[in-house]
This record gives sequence, C-alpha cells and structure tokens, in this order.
Amino acid sequence: MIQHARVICTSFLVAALGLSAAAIAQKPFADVGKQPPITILIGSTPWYPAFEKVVGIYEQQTGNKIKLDVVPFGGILEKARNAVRSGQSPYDLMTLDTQWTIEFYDGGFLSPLKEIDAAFELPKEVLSYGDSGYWNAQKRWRTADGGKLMAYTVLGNVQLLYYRGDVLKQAGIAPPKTWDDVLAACAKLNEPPKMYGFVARGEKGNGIRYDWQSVMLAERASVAKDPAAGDYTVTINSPQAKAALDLYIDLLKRCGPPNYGSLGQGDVIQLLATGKAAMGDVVTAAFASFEDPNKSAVVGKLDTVALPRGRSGANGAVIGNWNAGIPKNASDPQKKAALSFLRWFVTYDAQHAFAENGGIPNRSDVFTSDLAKQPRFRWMPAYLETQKFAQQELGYAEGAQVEQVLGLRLNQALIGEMSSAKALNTAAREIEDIFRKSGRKTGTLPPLPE
Amino acid sequence: MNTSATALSLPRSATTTPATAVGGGWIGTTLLALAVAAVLGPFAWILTASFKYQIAIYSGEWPFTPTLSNYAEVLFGRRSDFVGNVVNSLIVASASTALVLVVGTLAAYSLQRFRWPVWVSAGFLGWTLVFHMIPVMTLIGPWYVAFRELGLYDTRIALILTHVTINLPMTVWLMRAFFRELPPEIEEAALVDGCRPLEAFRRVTLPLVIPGLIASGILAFIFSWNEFPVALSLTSRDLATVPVAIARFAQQYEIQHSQMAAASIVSTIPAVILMALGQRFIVRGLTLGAVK
Amino acid sequence: MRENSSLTLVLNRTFRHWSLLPAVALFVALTIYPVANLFRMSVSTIEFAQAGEAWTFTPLRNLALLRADEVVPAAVRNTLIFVVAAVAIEMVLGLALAIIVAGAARGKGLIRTVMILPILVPPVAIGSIWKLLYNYDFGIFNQTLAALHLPPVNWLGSTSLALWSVVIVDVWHWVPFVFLILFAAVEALPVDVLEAARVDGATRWQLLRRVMLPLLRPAIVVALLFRTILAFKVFDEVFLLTSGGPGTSTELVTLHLYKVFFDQNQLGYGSLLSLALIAAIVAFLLVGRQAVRLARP
Amino acid sequence: MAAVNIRNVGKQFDSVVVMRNIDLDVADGEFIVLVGASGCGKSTLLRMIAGLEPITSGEIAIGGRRVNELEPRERDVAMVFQTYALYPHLDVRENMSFSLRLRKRAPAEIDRLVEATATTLDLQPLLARLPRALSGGQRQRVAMGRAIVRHPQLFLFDEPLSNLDAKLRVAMRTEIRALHQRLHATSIYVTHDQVEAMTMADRMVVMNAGRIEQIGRPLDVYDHPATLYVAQFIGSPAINVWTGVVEASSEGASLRTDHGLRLALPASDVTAGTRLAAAFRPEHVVLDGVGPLEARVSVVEPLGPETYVYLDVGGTRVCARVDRTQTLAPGDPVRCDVAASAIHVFDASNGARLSTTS
Repeated sequence: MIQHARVICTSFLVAALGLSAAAIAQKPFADVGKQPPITILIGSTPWYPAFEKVVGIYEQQTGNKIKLDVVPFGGILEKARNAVRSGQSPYDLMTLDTQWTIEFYDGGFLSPLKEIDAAFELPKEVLSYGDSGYWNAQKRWRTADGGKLMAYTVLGNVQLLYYRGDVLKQAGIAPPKTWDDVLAACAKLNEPPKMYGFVARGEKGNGIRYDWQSVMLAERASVAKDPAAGDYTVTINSPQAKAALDLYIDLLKRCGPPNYGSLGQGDVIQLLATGKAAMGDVVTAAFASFEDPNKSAVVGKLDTVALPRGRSGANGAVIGNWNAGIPKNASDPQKKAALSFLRWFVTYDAQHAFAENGGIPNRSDVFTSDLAKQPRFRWMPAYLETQKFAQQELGYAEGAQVEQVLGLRLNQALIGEMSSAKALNTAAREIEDIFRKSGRKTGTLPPLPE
Repeated sequence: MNTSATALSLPRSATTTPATAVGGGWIGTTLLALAVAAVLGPFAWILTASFKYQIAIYSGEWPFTPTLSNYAEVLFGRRSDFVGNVVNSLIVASASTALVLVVGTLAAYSLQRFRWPVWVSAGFLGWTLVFHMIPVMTLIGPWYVAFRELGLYDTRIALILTHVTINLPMTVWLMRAFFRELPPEIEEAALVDGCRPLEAFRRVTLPLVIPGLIASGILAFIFSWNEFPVALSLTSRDLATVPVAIARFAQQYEIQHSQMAAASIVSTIPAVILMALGQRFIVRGLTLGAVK
Repeated sequence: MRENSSLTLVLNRTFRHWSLLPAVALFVALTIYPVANLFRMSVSTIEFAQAGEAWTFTPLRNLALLRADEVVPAAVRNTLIFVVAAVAIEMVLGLALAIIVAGAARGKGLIRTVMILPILVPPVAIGSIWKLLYNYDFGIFNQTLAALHLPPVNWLGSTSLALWSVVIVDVWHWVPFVFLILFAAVEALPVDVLEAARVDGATRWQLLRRVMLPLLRPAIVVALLFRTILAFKVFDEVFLLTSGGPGTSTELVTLHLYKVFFDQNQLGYGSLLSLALIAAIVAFLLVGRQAVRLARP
Repeated sequence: MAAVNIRNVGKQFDSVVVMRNIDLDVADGEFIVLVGASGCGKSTLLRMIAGLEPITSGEIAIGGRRVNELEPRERDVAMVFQTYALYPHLDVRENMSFSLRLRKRAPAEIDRLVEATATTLDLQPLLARLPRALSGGQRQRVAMGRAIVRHPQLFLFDEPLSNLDAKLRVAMRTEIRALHQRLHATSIYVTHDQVEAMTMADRMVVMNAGRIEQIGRPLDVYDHPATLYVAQFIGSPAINVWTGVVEASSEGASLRTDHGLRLALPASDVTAGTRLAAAFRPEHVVLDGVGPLEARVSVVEPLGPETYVYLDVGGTRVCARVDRTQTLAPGDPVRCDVAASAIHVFDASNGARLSTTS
C-alpha cells in the first residue's frame, strides 16, 4: 500500500518534471536505503545531460539528494585537487578523466571502494576498461592484479572510425578494415577543399598523442616494454613505432586539410559535422551530436566501425574514460552514500536509462539490449567490438609527463620540424629520463637511424 | 557613460579640447572608423553567432536562418544557472570594484602626497608589482586552503577580497599617475580655505581625478568580471560567476559556440549598464560633494 | 584649545597612516602566505602520498630541471617576440585612438563603450571564437580571402604564422586596455597648456611630441608597465587557440608553466619556473627602462 | 586683523637645516614683503605661517595665539598662490564661496559676501565661468577674491604676480596695494622681485640662505643695507661693488681696489690692511669731467627720465645714473668720482656692514 502510494506520488512528480513517459512506469532500479545528501564533482561534457537525468531518476526513486557541481572541463582537475588536499572534501564523489585519476590513486586521495563497504563488488557485466579503476600501489600502475578498486567507469570512451555511409557507398568503397584501406579510400575520396578523405587530431599535446597511440597499438608498438612486470624499458623508438608514426603522418598529410598540424577534437568534429570529411577518428561520445540537426549537416549519414588494423594485423584503440572515485577526506556517512549511488548507477536499469538519454553505458548487457537495434545507437556494435582490444595507455604514475613529451615530439614530426626517427629518439630519451627520475627499472632501445 | 558630464570639461565652444588640438581631421576620422570596425567586426560575429545554430556557425553559413534557441537555452534552459551567474558576477564585480577604488585610491594618494620613508613607498609599490607578476595559478592553492580554514570557501566575501587584492596593484599605480599630475597647491589652498585633510581629498582632489577613477573603475570591474581561475576555485555551482559559466560551454569534445556566443552577449549587456551607472555615480558623487 | 589642536595634529598624522593601512592590511593578509609558499615550493620537491604532501628540500634538483628543460628556450623566445610585438602595437594604437576619440566632437561616451567591448568578453570565449574566425575551411578570414579570389591562409596551422595570429588576437583584445587608460589621461590634460603651445605656433606633430606626450608620460608608463606584465602572463587565449603548437611555434612560458605546474603536477619545478618568469619580467622592465633612458636625448 | 609674531623659528628637512633662528614681528595691519633669491626660504617661511609646513623649532603666533600645532584651516589665514591654485572643477562663484561654505555660513550671507567681493574686483561677469575659461589676469583676480571674501586675520601671498606679463604685473601691484590700504589687513607677501618688494612693502624682509638679512622700510633698506648681500640684491641697476685693501693716508682711509684703483672711503673706523667691499649706487657716481677716476663709456641706456651709463673704469664695469641731458656715446672718455659719504663699506669676508655714516 505504502509502496503503491509512493509510486503514484513519484509518477506525479516525474510527470510534473516532464521526464520521459518511459521512466514513469519503471520500478526502482535498486534499493539503496536512505542516505544523506551528497555532492558530486562533474565536468561539463556532452554526456553530462544524460548523467543529470539519471541522477534525477535516482533522486526520484530513492528520495536521496544529490547536488551536482558542474564545472568547466578546464576546471575539474583543479577543483578535485583542491578538494582532496585540505580539510574535509566538499565533494563526496568525483568524476575524473582517466589520465588524471592516476595522480589521485597514487597520492592516496581516494578511498578504495571495498574499504567503504567490504561487500561492494562490480557486477560482472560491467566492462573493465583496461582496469582503469584499479591501482596497484606497489607497482604504481593500474591493474586489477594486486590492485585495489579505487574508482569505476562512469563513461567509457573509445575512438571509432566514423565514415560517411552515403559517400563510401557511392564510391563503392567498403568500410575500411585496415589503415591501408583508409589510405586507399581517401586517395579516392580526397577532393580538397570540398571533401577531405580522413581527419584525425594532429594538435600538439593530448590530441595527437591519443589518436596516434591507436595506430601505434595497431602496429604492435608500445611506450614501455612491460609495465605490468615492472619493466619500463622505453620502446617508443622501435621500428614498429616509427612505422606507426610514418603511417599516421601519411594519413594526415594525404587525407586531411592543410592545417593538419593544429587540428583538435573540435576541428575534427566540425569537419565531419559539416560534411567536409569522409572519414574521421573521433570519440564515441561525439556520435550524439552528429545526429542533432542543430549541430550537424550529416544527420543519419555517419556510420562507425572499430578503428582499423595496422600492417601488423593487430587492432588498436586507446580507452579514454571518466572514472568516479570517493575522496578519502569525505565523511564516512557521505562515503557510504556515494557508494550507494554507485551501486545503483551500475545496475542494468540505470545504465539502460543512461544510454537512452544519450550516455555511453558501461555494461555489456546494455549493448546487446533492445537499444542496439535502434538506428541512433548504431555505434554500439563498433563500440563493443572495440572493447575487445582497446587498451589503457600511460596508466602509470608518470603518465602525465610522458604525455607532454609525446604530445610535443609527435606534433613536431607531423609538421616536419623533425624527422619521425629523430622525434621518437628524442621522446625515448626524455621518457627514459622521466622513468629514471621516479626510480623505475628503465632503459631504451638503440636509437633509430635518423 | 559620457565623461563630458564631468565638471572637468567645458562647453565645447569655450575652449579647445586636448585632442582637437592634435587629432581631428579626416585622417583621424578614418582611423577611428577603421578601429571601430575592427573592434566591432568580431563582436558582430559573436552577435550573429548567438542567433545561429551550431551547424550554421560551423559551416560559416551566410545568410542564415536566425534562431532564439541559444538565448532560450542560456537564459531559461533547465540546466542553466546563467541568470544566477550574471547576478553573482554583478555583485562580486561591483563590490570588489567599489572596494578597490576606495582602498587603492587612498593608498595611491598616501604614497604620492605624504612623505613616506623610501622603504615604505618603494617596498609597497614594488611588492604590488611583483605580486601582479605571479601567475595566478600558483596562488590559488594557498588561497583555497586559507579561505577554507576561515570558513569562507564558497562565499562571495572570499571572491571579493581576492579580486580586490588582484586589482589593487593596477589601481594604485594608475591612480598614482593621476595624482602625480595634480599640483599640490590646489589641495593646499583647500587646507587654508578650511578643509580637513580628508575633506580636501574628497572635495578637491578626487573630483580632479575623475577620469582616472573611471578608467581604474572600469578596468577593475572588467578584470573582476572576467576573472576565471580564482572564481572557479573558491566557489561552487551556486556562486559561480559568468566566466566560469561561459567556460562550461567549452566542453571536452566540443565547444558550444552558439550558446557561448549568446552567453557572452547576455553577460555583456548588464556589465555595460552597470559600468555606466557606476561612472555616473562616481561623477555625480564627487562633483556634488565638491559643490555642496 | 591646546589639547584640541594637538588632537587635530594627531588626526592629520593618522590620515596619512590609515590611508595606506587598508591596502597594506589586504596585502599582508592575502599575499604574504601565498608568495612565501611559492618561494618554499620553488626549492622543494612535493610528492603526494597517503593523502598527504611530502616536501623535500631540493633546490638544486629544480634548478637542474630548469636547465635541462628543452622547451624553455623556445618558450622564452616566443614570449619575448609576443610581448614586444603585441605591446608595441597596442601602445601605438591605443594612444592614437585615445587622442582621436578625445578629439571627437560628440559621442565620446558611446565610442568608449564600443572600444572596451573586447575586454568585456571572457578570455575563454575570445580564444574559442577567434579559433573559429581563423578556421581554415570555414573561418571568416579565409572566406573573405576566397571571396577576393585569394588563396586561403593557414592562420593557426603554420609554424611561421601562428604566433602572429596569436598577436593579432591579443591586439584586438588589449588595445582597449591601453586606450582606456590613455583616454582618461588625455581627458585630464590641462587644456591651457595645450592652448598656450598652440598659440606659440606648435604644429600638431610638435604639440603631440613636445607637449602631450611628456604630459601623458605617467599614464603611458603605467599602461606600458601593466600591459607588459599582463602580456608576459597571457594564457587563456593562446591556450585555446593553439595550446602552444604547432610544434613549439606558439609555446609561451606561461603555457609551459601550466603544463609543468598543472598538468604534470610538478609543484616544485613549476614554482621555480614562475619565479624565473617573474625575474624575467623584472629584468625586461629594467632593461626596457634603461633603453628608454638612453634613447632619450 | 592680527599681528604675527615669529620667534626663533627653525626648519629642518630630514637632517638638513634649511632655516634657523627666524624672528619677525608683523604689526596689525602691516604689509610685509619677504624678498630674496629663489631658495632663500621665504616661501617655506610663508608656508610655515600658513600651516602647510611643520615648524621644527620656535613659535609662530597669529593674533597673540600660538599656532604651531594648528591646522591651516584653524589659523584663519587666506593664501594666494603663485599658480593661483583655483579649483578647476568649480566655477568662479564656487571657488570664491568655497571656504565660506566649509564654514557653514548662511547662504544669503555667502551670496552677499561673494557679490561684494566680485564687485570690488570686477569679477561680476565671470562668476559662472570655470577657471580654465579665464585669462591669467582674471585667474589672478579670482585667487585674490577667494582670499578676500573671507575677511581673514591674515593674508599670505606667495609670488602672486610672477605668472603675469610685465604690464599686468605693474597694474596688479598697484591694485593690491590699493586694496590693502582699503582693507588694512595684515599681509605677508613673498616675492623674488625687489621692485615689487620696494614698491609694495610697509616693511620688507630680505632673506638669504634661510636667514633674515635685514628687516626695514624699503627706503631704509635701500639706503642702509645691512649686508653686502642686501646691498646687491636691492636696487636696479645693481649697486657697484669694488673689493680691495684699506690704505691709510693723511687724507683719511682709502681703498686700493683689486684692479689697482684708489677710492676714498668715508671716515670710519676701518683699519689699514683689512679687505673690504665698497659699494655705491649708480646715482652716486658723478660724471663731472674732473673726478679722480678715468673711465671710458661702454654702454648707454636711455630710459627716458634718466639714463644709465656703463663705464669701463680701469678694467671694471661701473654703472652710473645721469641726467638725460648728458649726451654721451660709447667710447667717450670721461672722468668720474664717487662721493665718499655715499659709499657703503662691508667686510669682504662675511659681508657685514662696517660703515655707519650717511
């Protein structure tokens, strides 16, 4: 009876708030009990609206309050650092880019989830995202092997190969399976300035580092030999890495616009959205905006496949996810409340709702649900396919510094300030230096002939 | 907005203005027109962008079908706190401007008029400059810690105080330059005529540096209005200011240019109005104070 | 009578003291600790472990990092080019506009409002919007060039041009700052002096060179001083426009500092870098002042 | 109106003593002129009286009241500045009524006083103007008006005429003097112009290097300069000065000048062998063709009523005032003489007056 009344009551509230009719009929996704209000630090991202809606459903269903402190993307890290470095944290849950989480794991700023509640387990359907939520404090490396669960993925992004279904079809080209296919296709499609064959990020910094590493993985190259085993011998100046870099430079120069050396994510999306690019290497999260007629001239025309294989025959993709963790300096009841939300959030129902509202779910079963059949979720198969080989990169404490090195040297090779061999040799030397300073077992390959 | 309202300027017919003596002529007019066009060009672009859909901005479409949806989203969107952000900014910027004008002008006057030992004046001025040179990012951590300890985190007071501090160097230096050009005899005359020192300062000195006060005031207001890193770190969502809100449109994977443009336009209007009111307030307050 | 008068003397003296007191109090309260902290950090290595900070005193290590940092020379070179070019252009344009606008018969207030619009736009918006204006395929500049049947320009993607594109944005953004200060100074000029000079038969150019510029000098110095410091500290726009690329062509000291201090979380070396930046600004200002002194007959 | 008594006043900037032991009594209604070269301390003394400059030692009293510790506004003095220091943002009426309004006088009374003063000074048509719309002379007048309107105990003038052109300066000189005769207000007037001092002062105070050299009525000072400095400072063209050593002879003491000339000295107790400076004014040089000194005319300056002739006397230049009827041309040889009684004798080492006669 009471249960009934609550459902009705909730229904009215939900209806009053204008939420989708689908939500009204749903029963609570999971029972987490009464919890004190919590505050979540979250960035302003394209998937934020979906998250906000799901939080709204959580509040409806549980009556627990959540305050969302939405901060600009450029301010999240700053806010998170401030929060954990002094006094009591104003946040009880913080969503952080995977690259940033390392610093928080390593500094011991997050409470391992099992220390808050020993019984907490992630459902097995939840994708692992390269163990990015685990931290092995001895190895200073993200791995479930001997690592503690510190955080888990709120949103998992991977790069996908977007292509214009209509354009490729007309040209009689099948969706590329290898990077050589991409080169071949763009040789046919490239018709600047009307149409560029393929676009990806060449911008200095995170942009080129991230996009290039997919190709690097596809050529079976690596930055460090075997971090899992503690072997940090730098392998970035291997012949395979050089092949990957040469291929990437080739792709961007031959298929992209003349400003390939400064293309960022926004530029790549802009070129695809305006119909100026036939193919592009873009994050999954951008898909929704290509389907929004206010933002895209190619609604319904872009399809996705997993990023292509390299000449080595391997696939490569880098995971770029957002992890949520609980600050060590939050109060115990708040921590429990935050964990309760997490527990609720990873249920199938919550993830289903998250996907429906435009988020990327983190459970494999949602990808095989009814949603996958809908055209607007046509990216799901490619995404799930990518999960089989996608990897976390730079998942060690020195990651941020290594990214700086790669971000500059790769860009310099791209714009011709250095040869690719010299760029990689330089990067190898610098990265080795970083590893040595932090006391890793390291070394480097013999330099590539320049 | 009009300084010719200051008692300093004269009926145009009576004398030459400083610049008719030098400027003027068709060269000046042409240069001015060019400058206004150069300033307004990008601004007009922002204005039109605010009426465009993102895709129209992306593709540089012209002509375009205008839409008010960006404004609707910014002002009334369910997830938008923009009106609140503008109010926060107005409060913080006007309070910090008023404070910095009082504190900074007094300090500038004190340093310029009274004979301080060199270590005091040079020390103070040098410190303000060096402080001004420090990249703000390195200061934020300690400020965050201090204000949190004081229980002032996420209050406007913390933000106002830091903005006053950040703007103080420029205000002091700028006002000092204006005081320097004032002959001391005028104040001495006021003292002999029967003013207390503070009275002479308010009734005679200040009205004579109105142009300087207005310039300092506008600059302090704008710097406070646009200050991002401190506002971001010392406040949370409820007290966020305009630049923090606008930065939210610069997302990880895309910049929401259309809404950013609308927000920029929306935030400019109250700022301009408030600056105009502030100027009028300064002019009126000081000239009336001198006469009454 | 006697007591009364000595009291007023005290009041007079207190006016002198308390007029400076609020400013000093504010600075003591809000700057001493952060600045001391900056110095302390610059000689330390700060590591985070067990949810706490571990400070070790390593001044030589930080210095060694500075010496070995390969990005620093390029950043210093770009910063100097940027500061000199941007500030010089802004000063000249700002002064010219201040004089012209002050001479306008009417609508001065309106023109001033228009002129300050660029500094009213948050830097984050300026960076994003100019990036679109510069866009190779859709930007207004290249569209205009195309309409004139000229080839497109790779504004931000060319290593030789990117820094100058950044300078243009900075000029657009900051001329209003110089204009505003100098406009106020021109408005406060004593008219009788100018009139006297005119009567004495000075040409416009002479009037400008020999009468107005010397009178405007204090304001020019302040505008130049603060514009220079702000130019050294430029960050947001460049960060959004180019992030220092392509290559190191627009790498500036502050961008590098951001990467070190913020992205890499190297607080010790980052602090040393910011102290080095301050030292560079001070040196630049002193050299500049000396140069001006020597140049003056 | 009030008397001013300055007792043993000294002034120190940091550790530098710029003025010491100044004593001066100004009688009620008197017009005193402080005169001296720039930097002699006259303006500083005036500003100390006004209260704009702290007094390091001694005492200043106005109207019998010690004012050392009083603020300027409490001393009931009015001051006219060299730059006029008009309030640029106030019109003439507001400038004039400023002090009255500060003293919260009734508006009707203020109006009456301003009108009256404006009428006196011919400022009526200018009342609504801002200072920058006024000519230099008009500004000067407004500055005067601003001082007069208050009826203060004491007027202080700090070189009020030096920014005016020569013609206006002479006119204003007379006007200020006339004004004083009407108001009988105690006035202290600072100038570096000895003509102004001579023409305006009841008594003048000649200052030099932070000291008072002489106080006296203009003609007394002119006729009996207390020091060589005063003798040289007062009088135009300047007094002629010869230095030399005293020689005694049967006819009395005479001076063997550094140029080898001989000049009879007035009878006084000068001892042979001392170094002296002998000074005599141009009007005491007699060109009679029979004098003992041989000279040659080098420059002739006819001024109208009189003519100044510059002579080359044994290698030194001497100025003589002669009647306009005397026609002389450069190059003419003449003989001249100086009446011994008209010669002022000063100690060459410290400039102190030695002669007591004439």
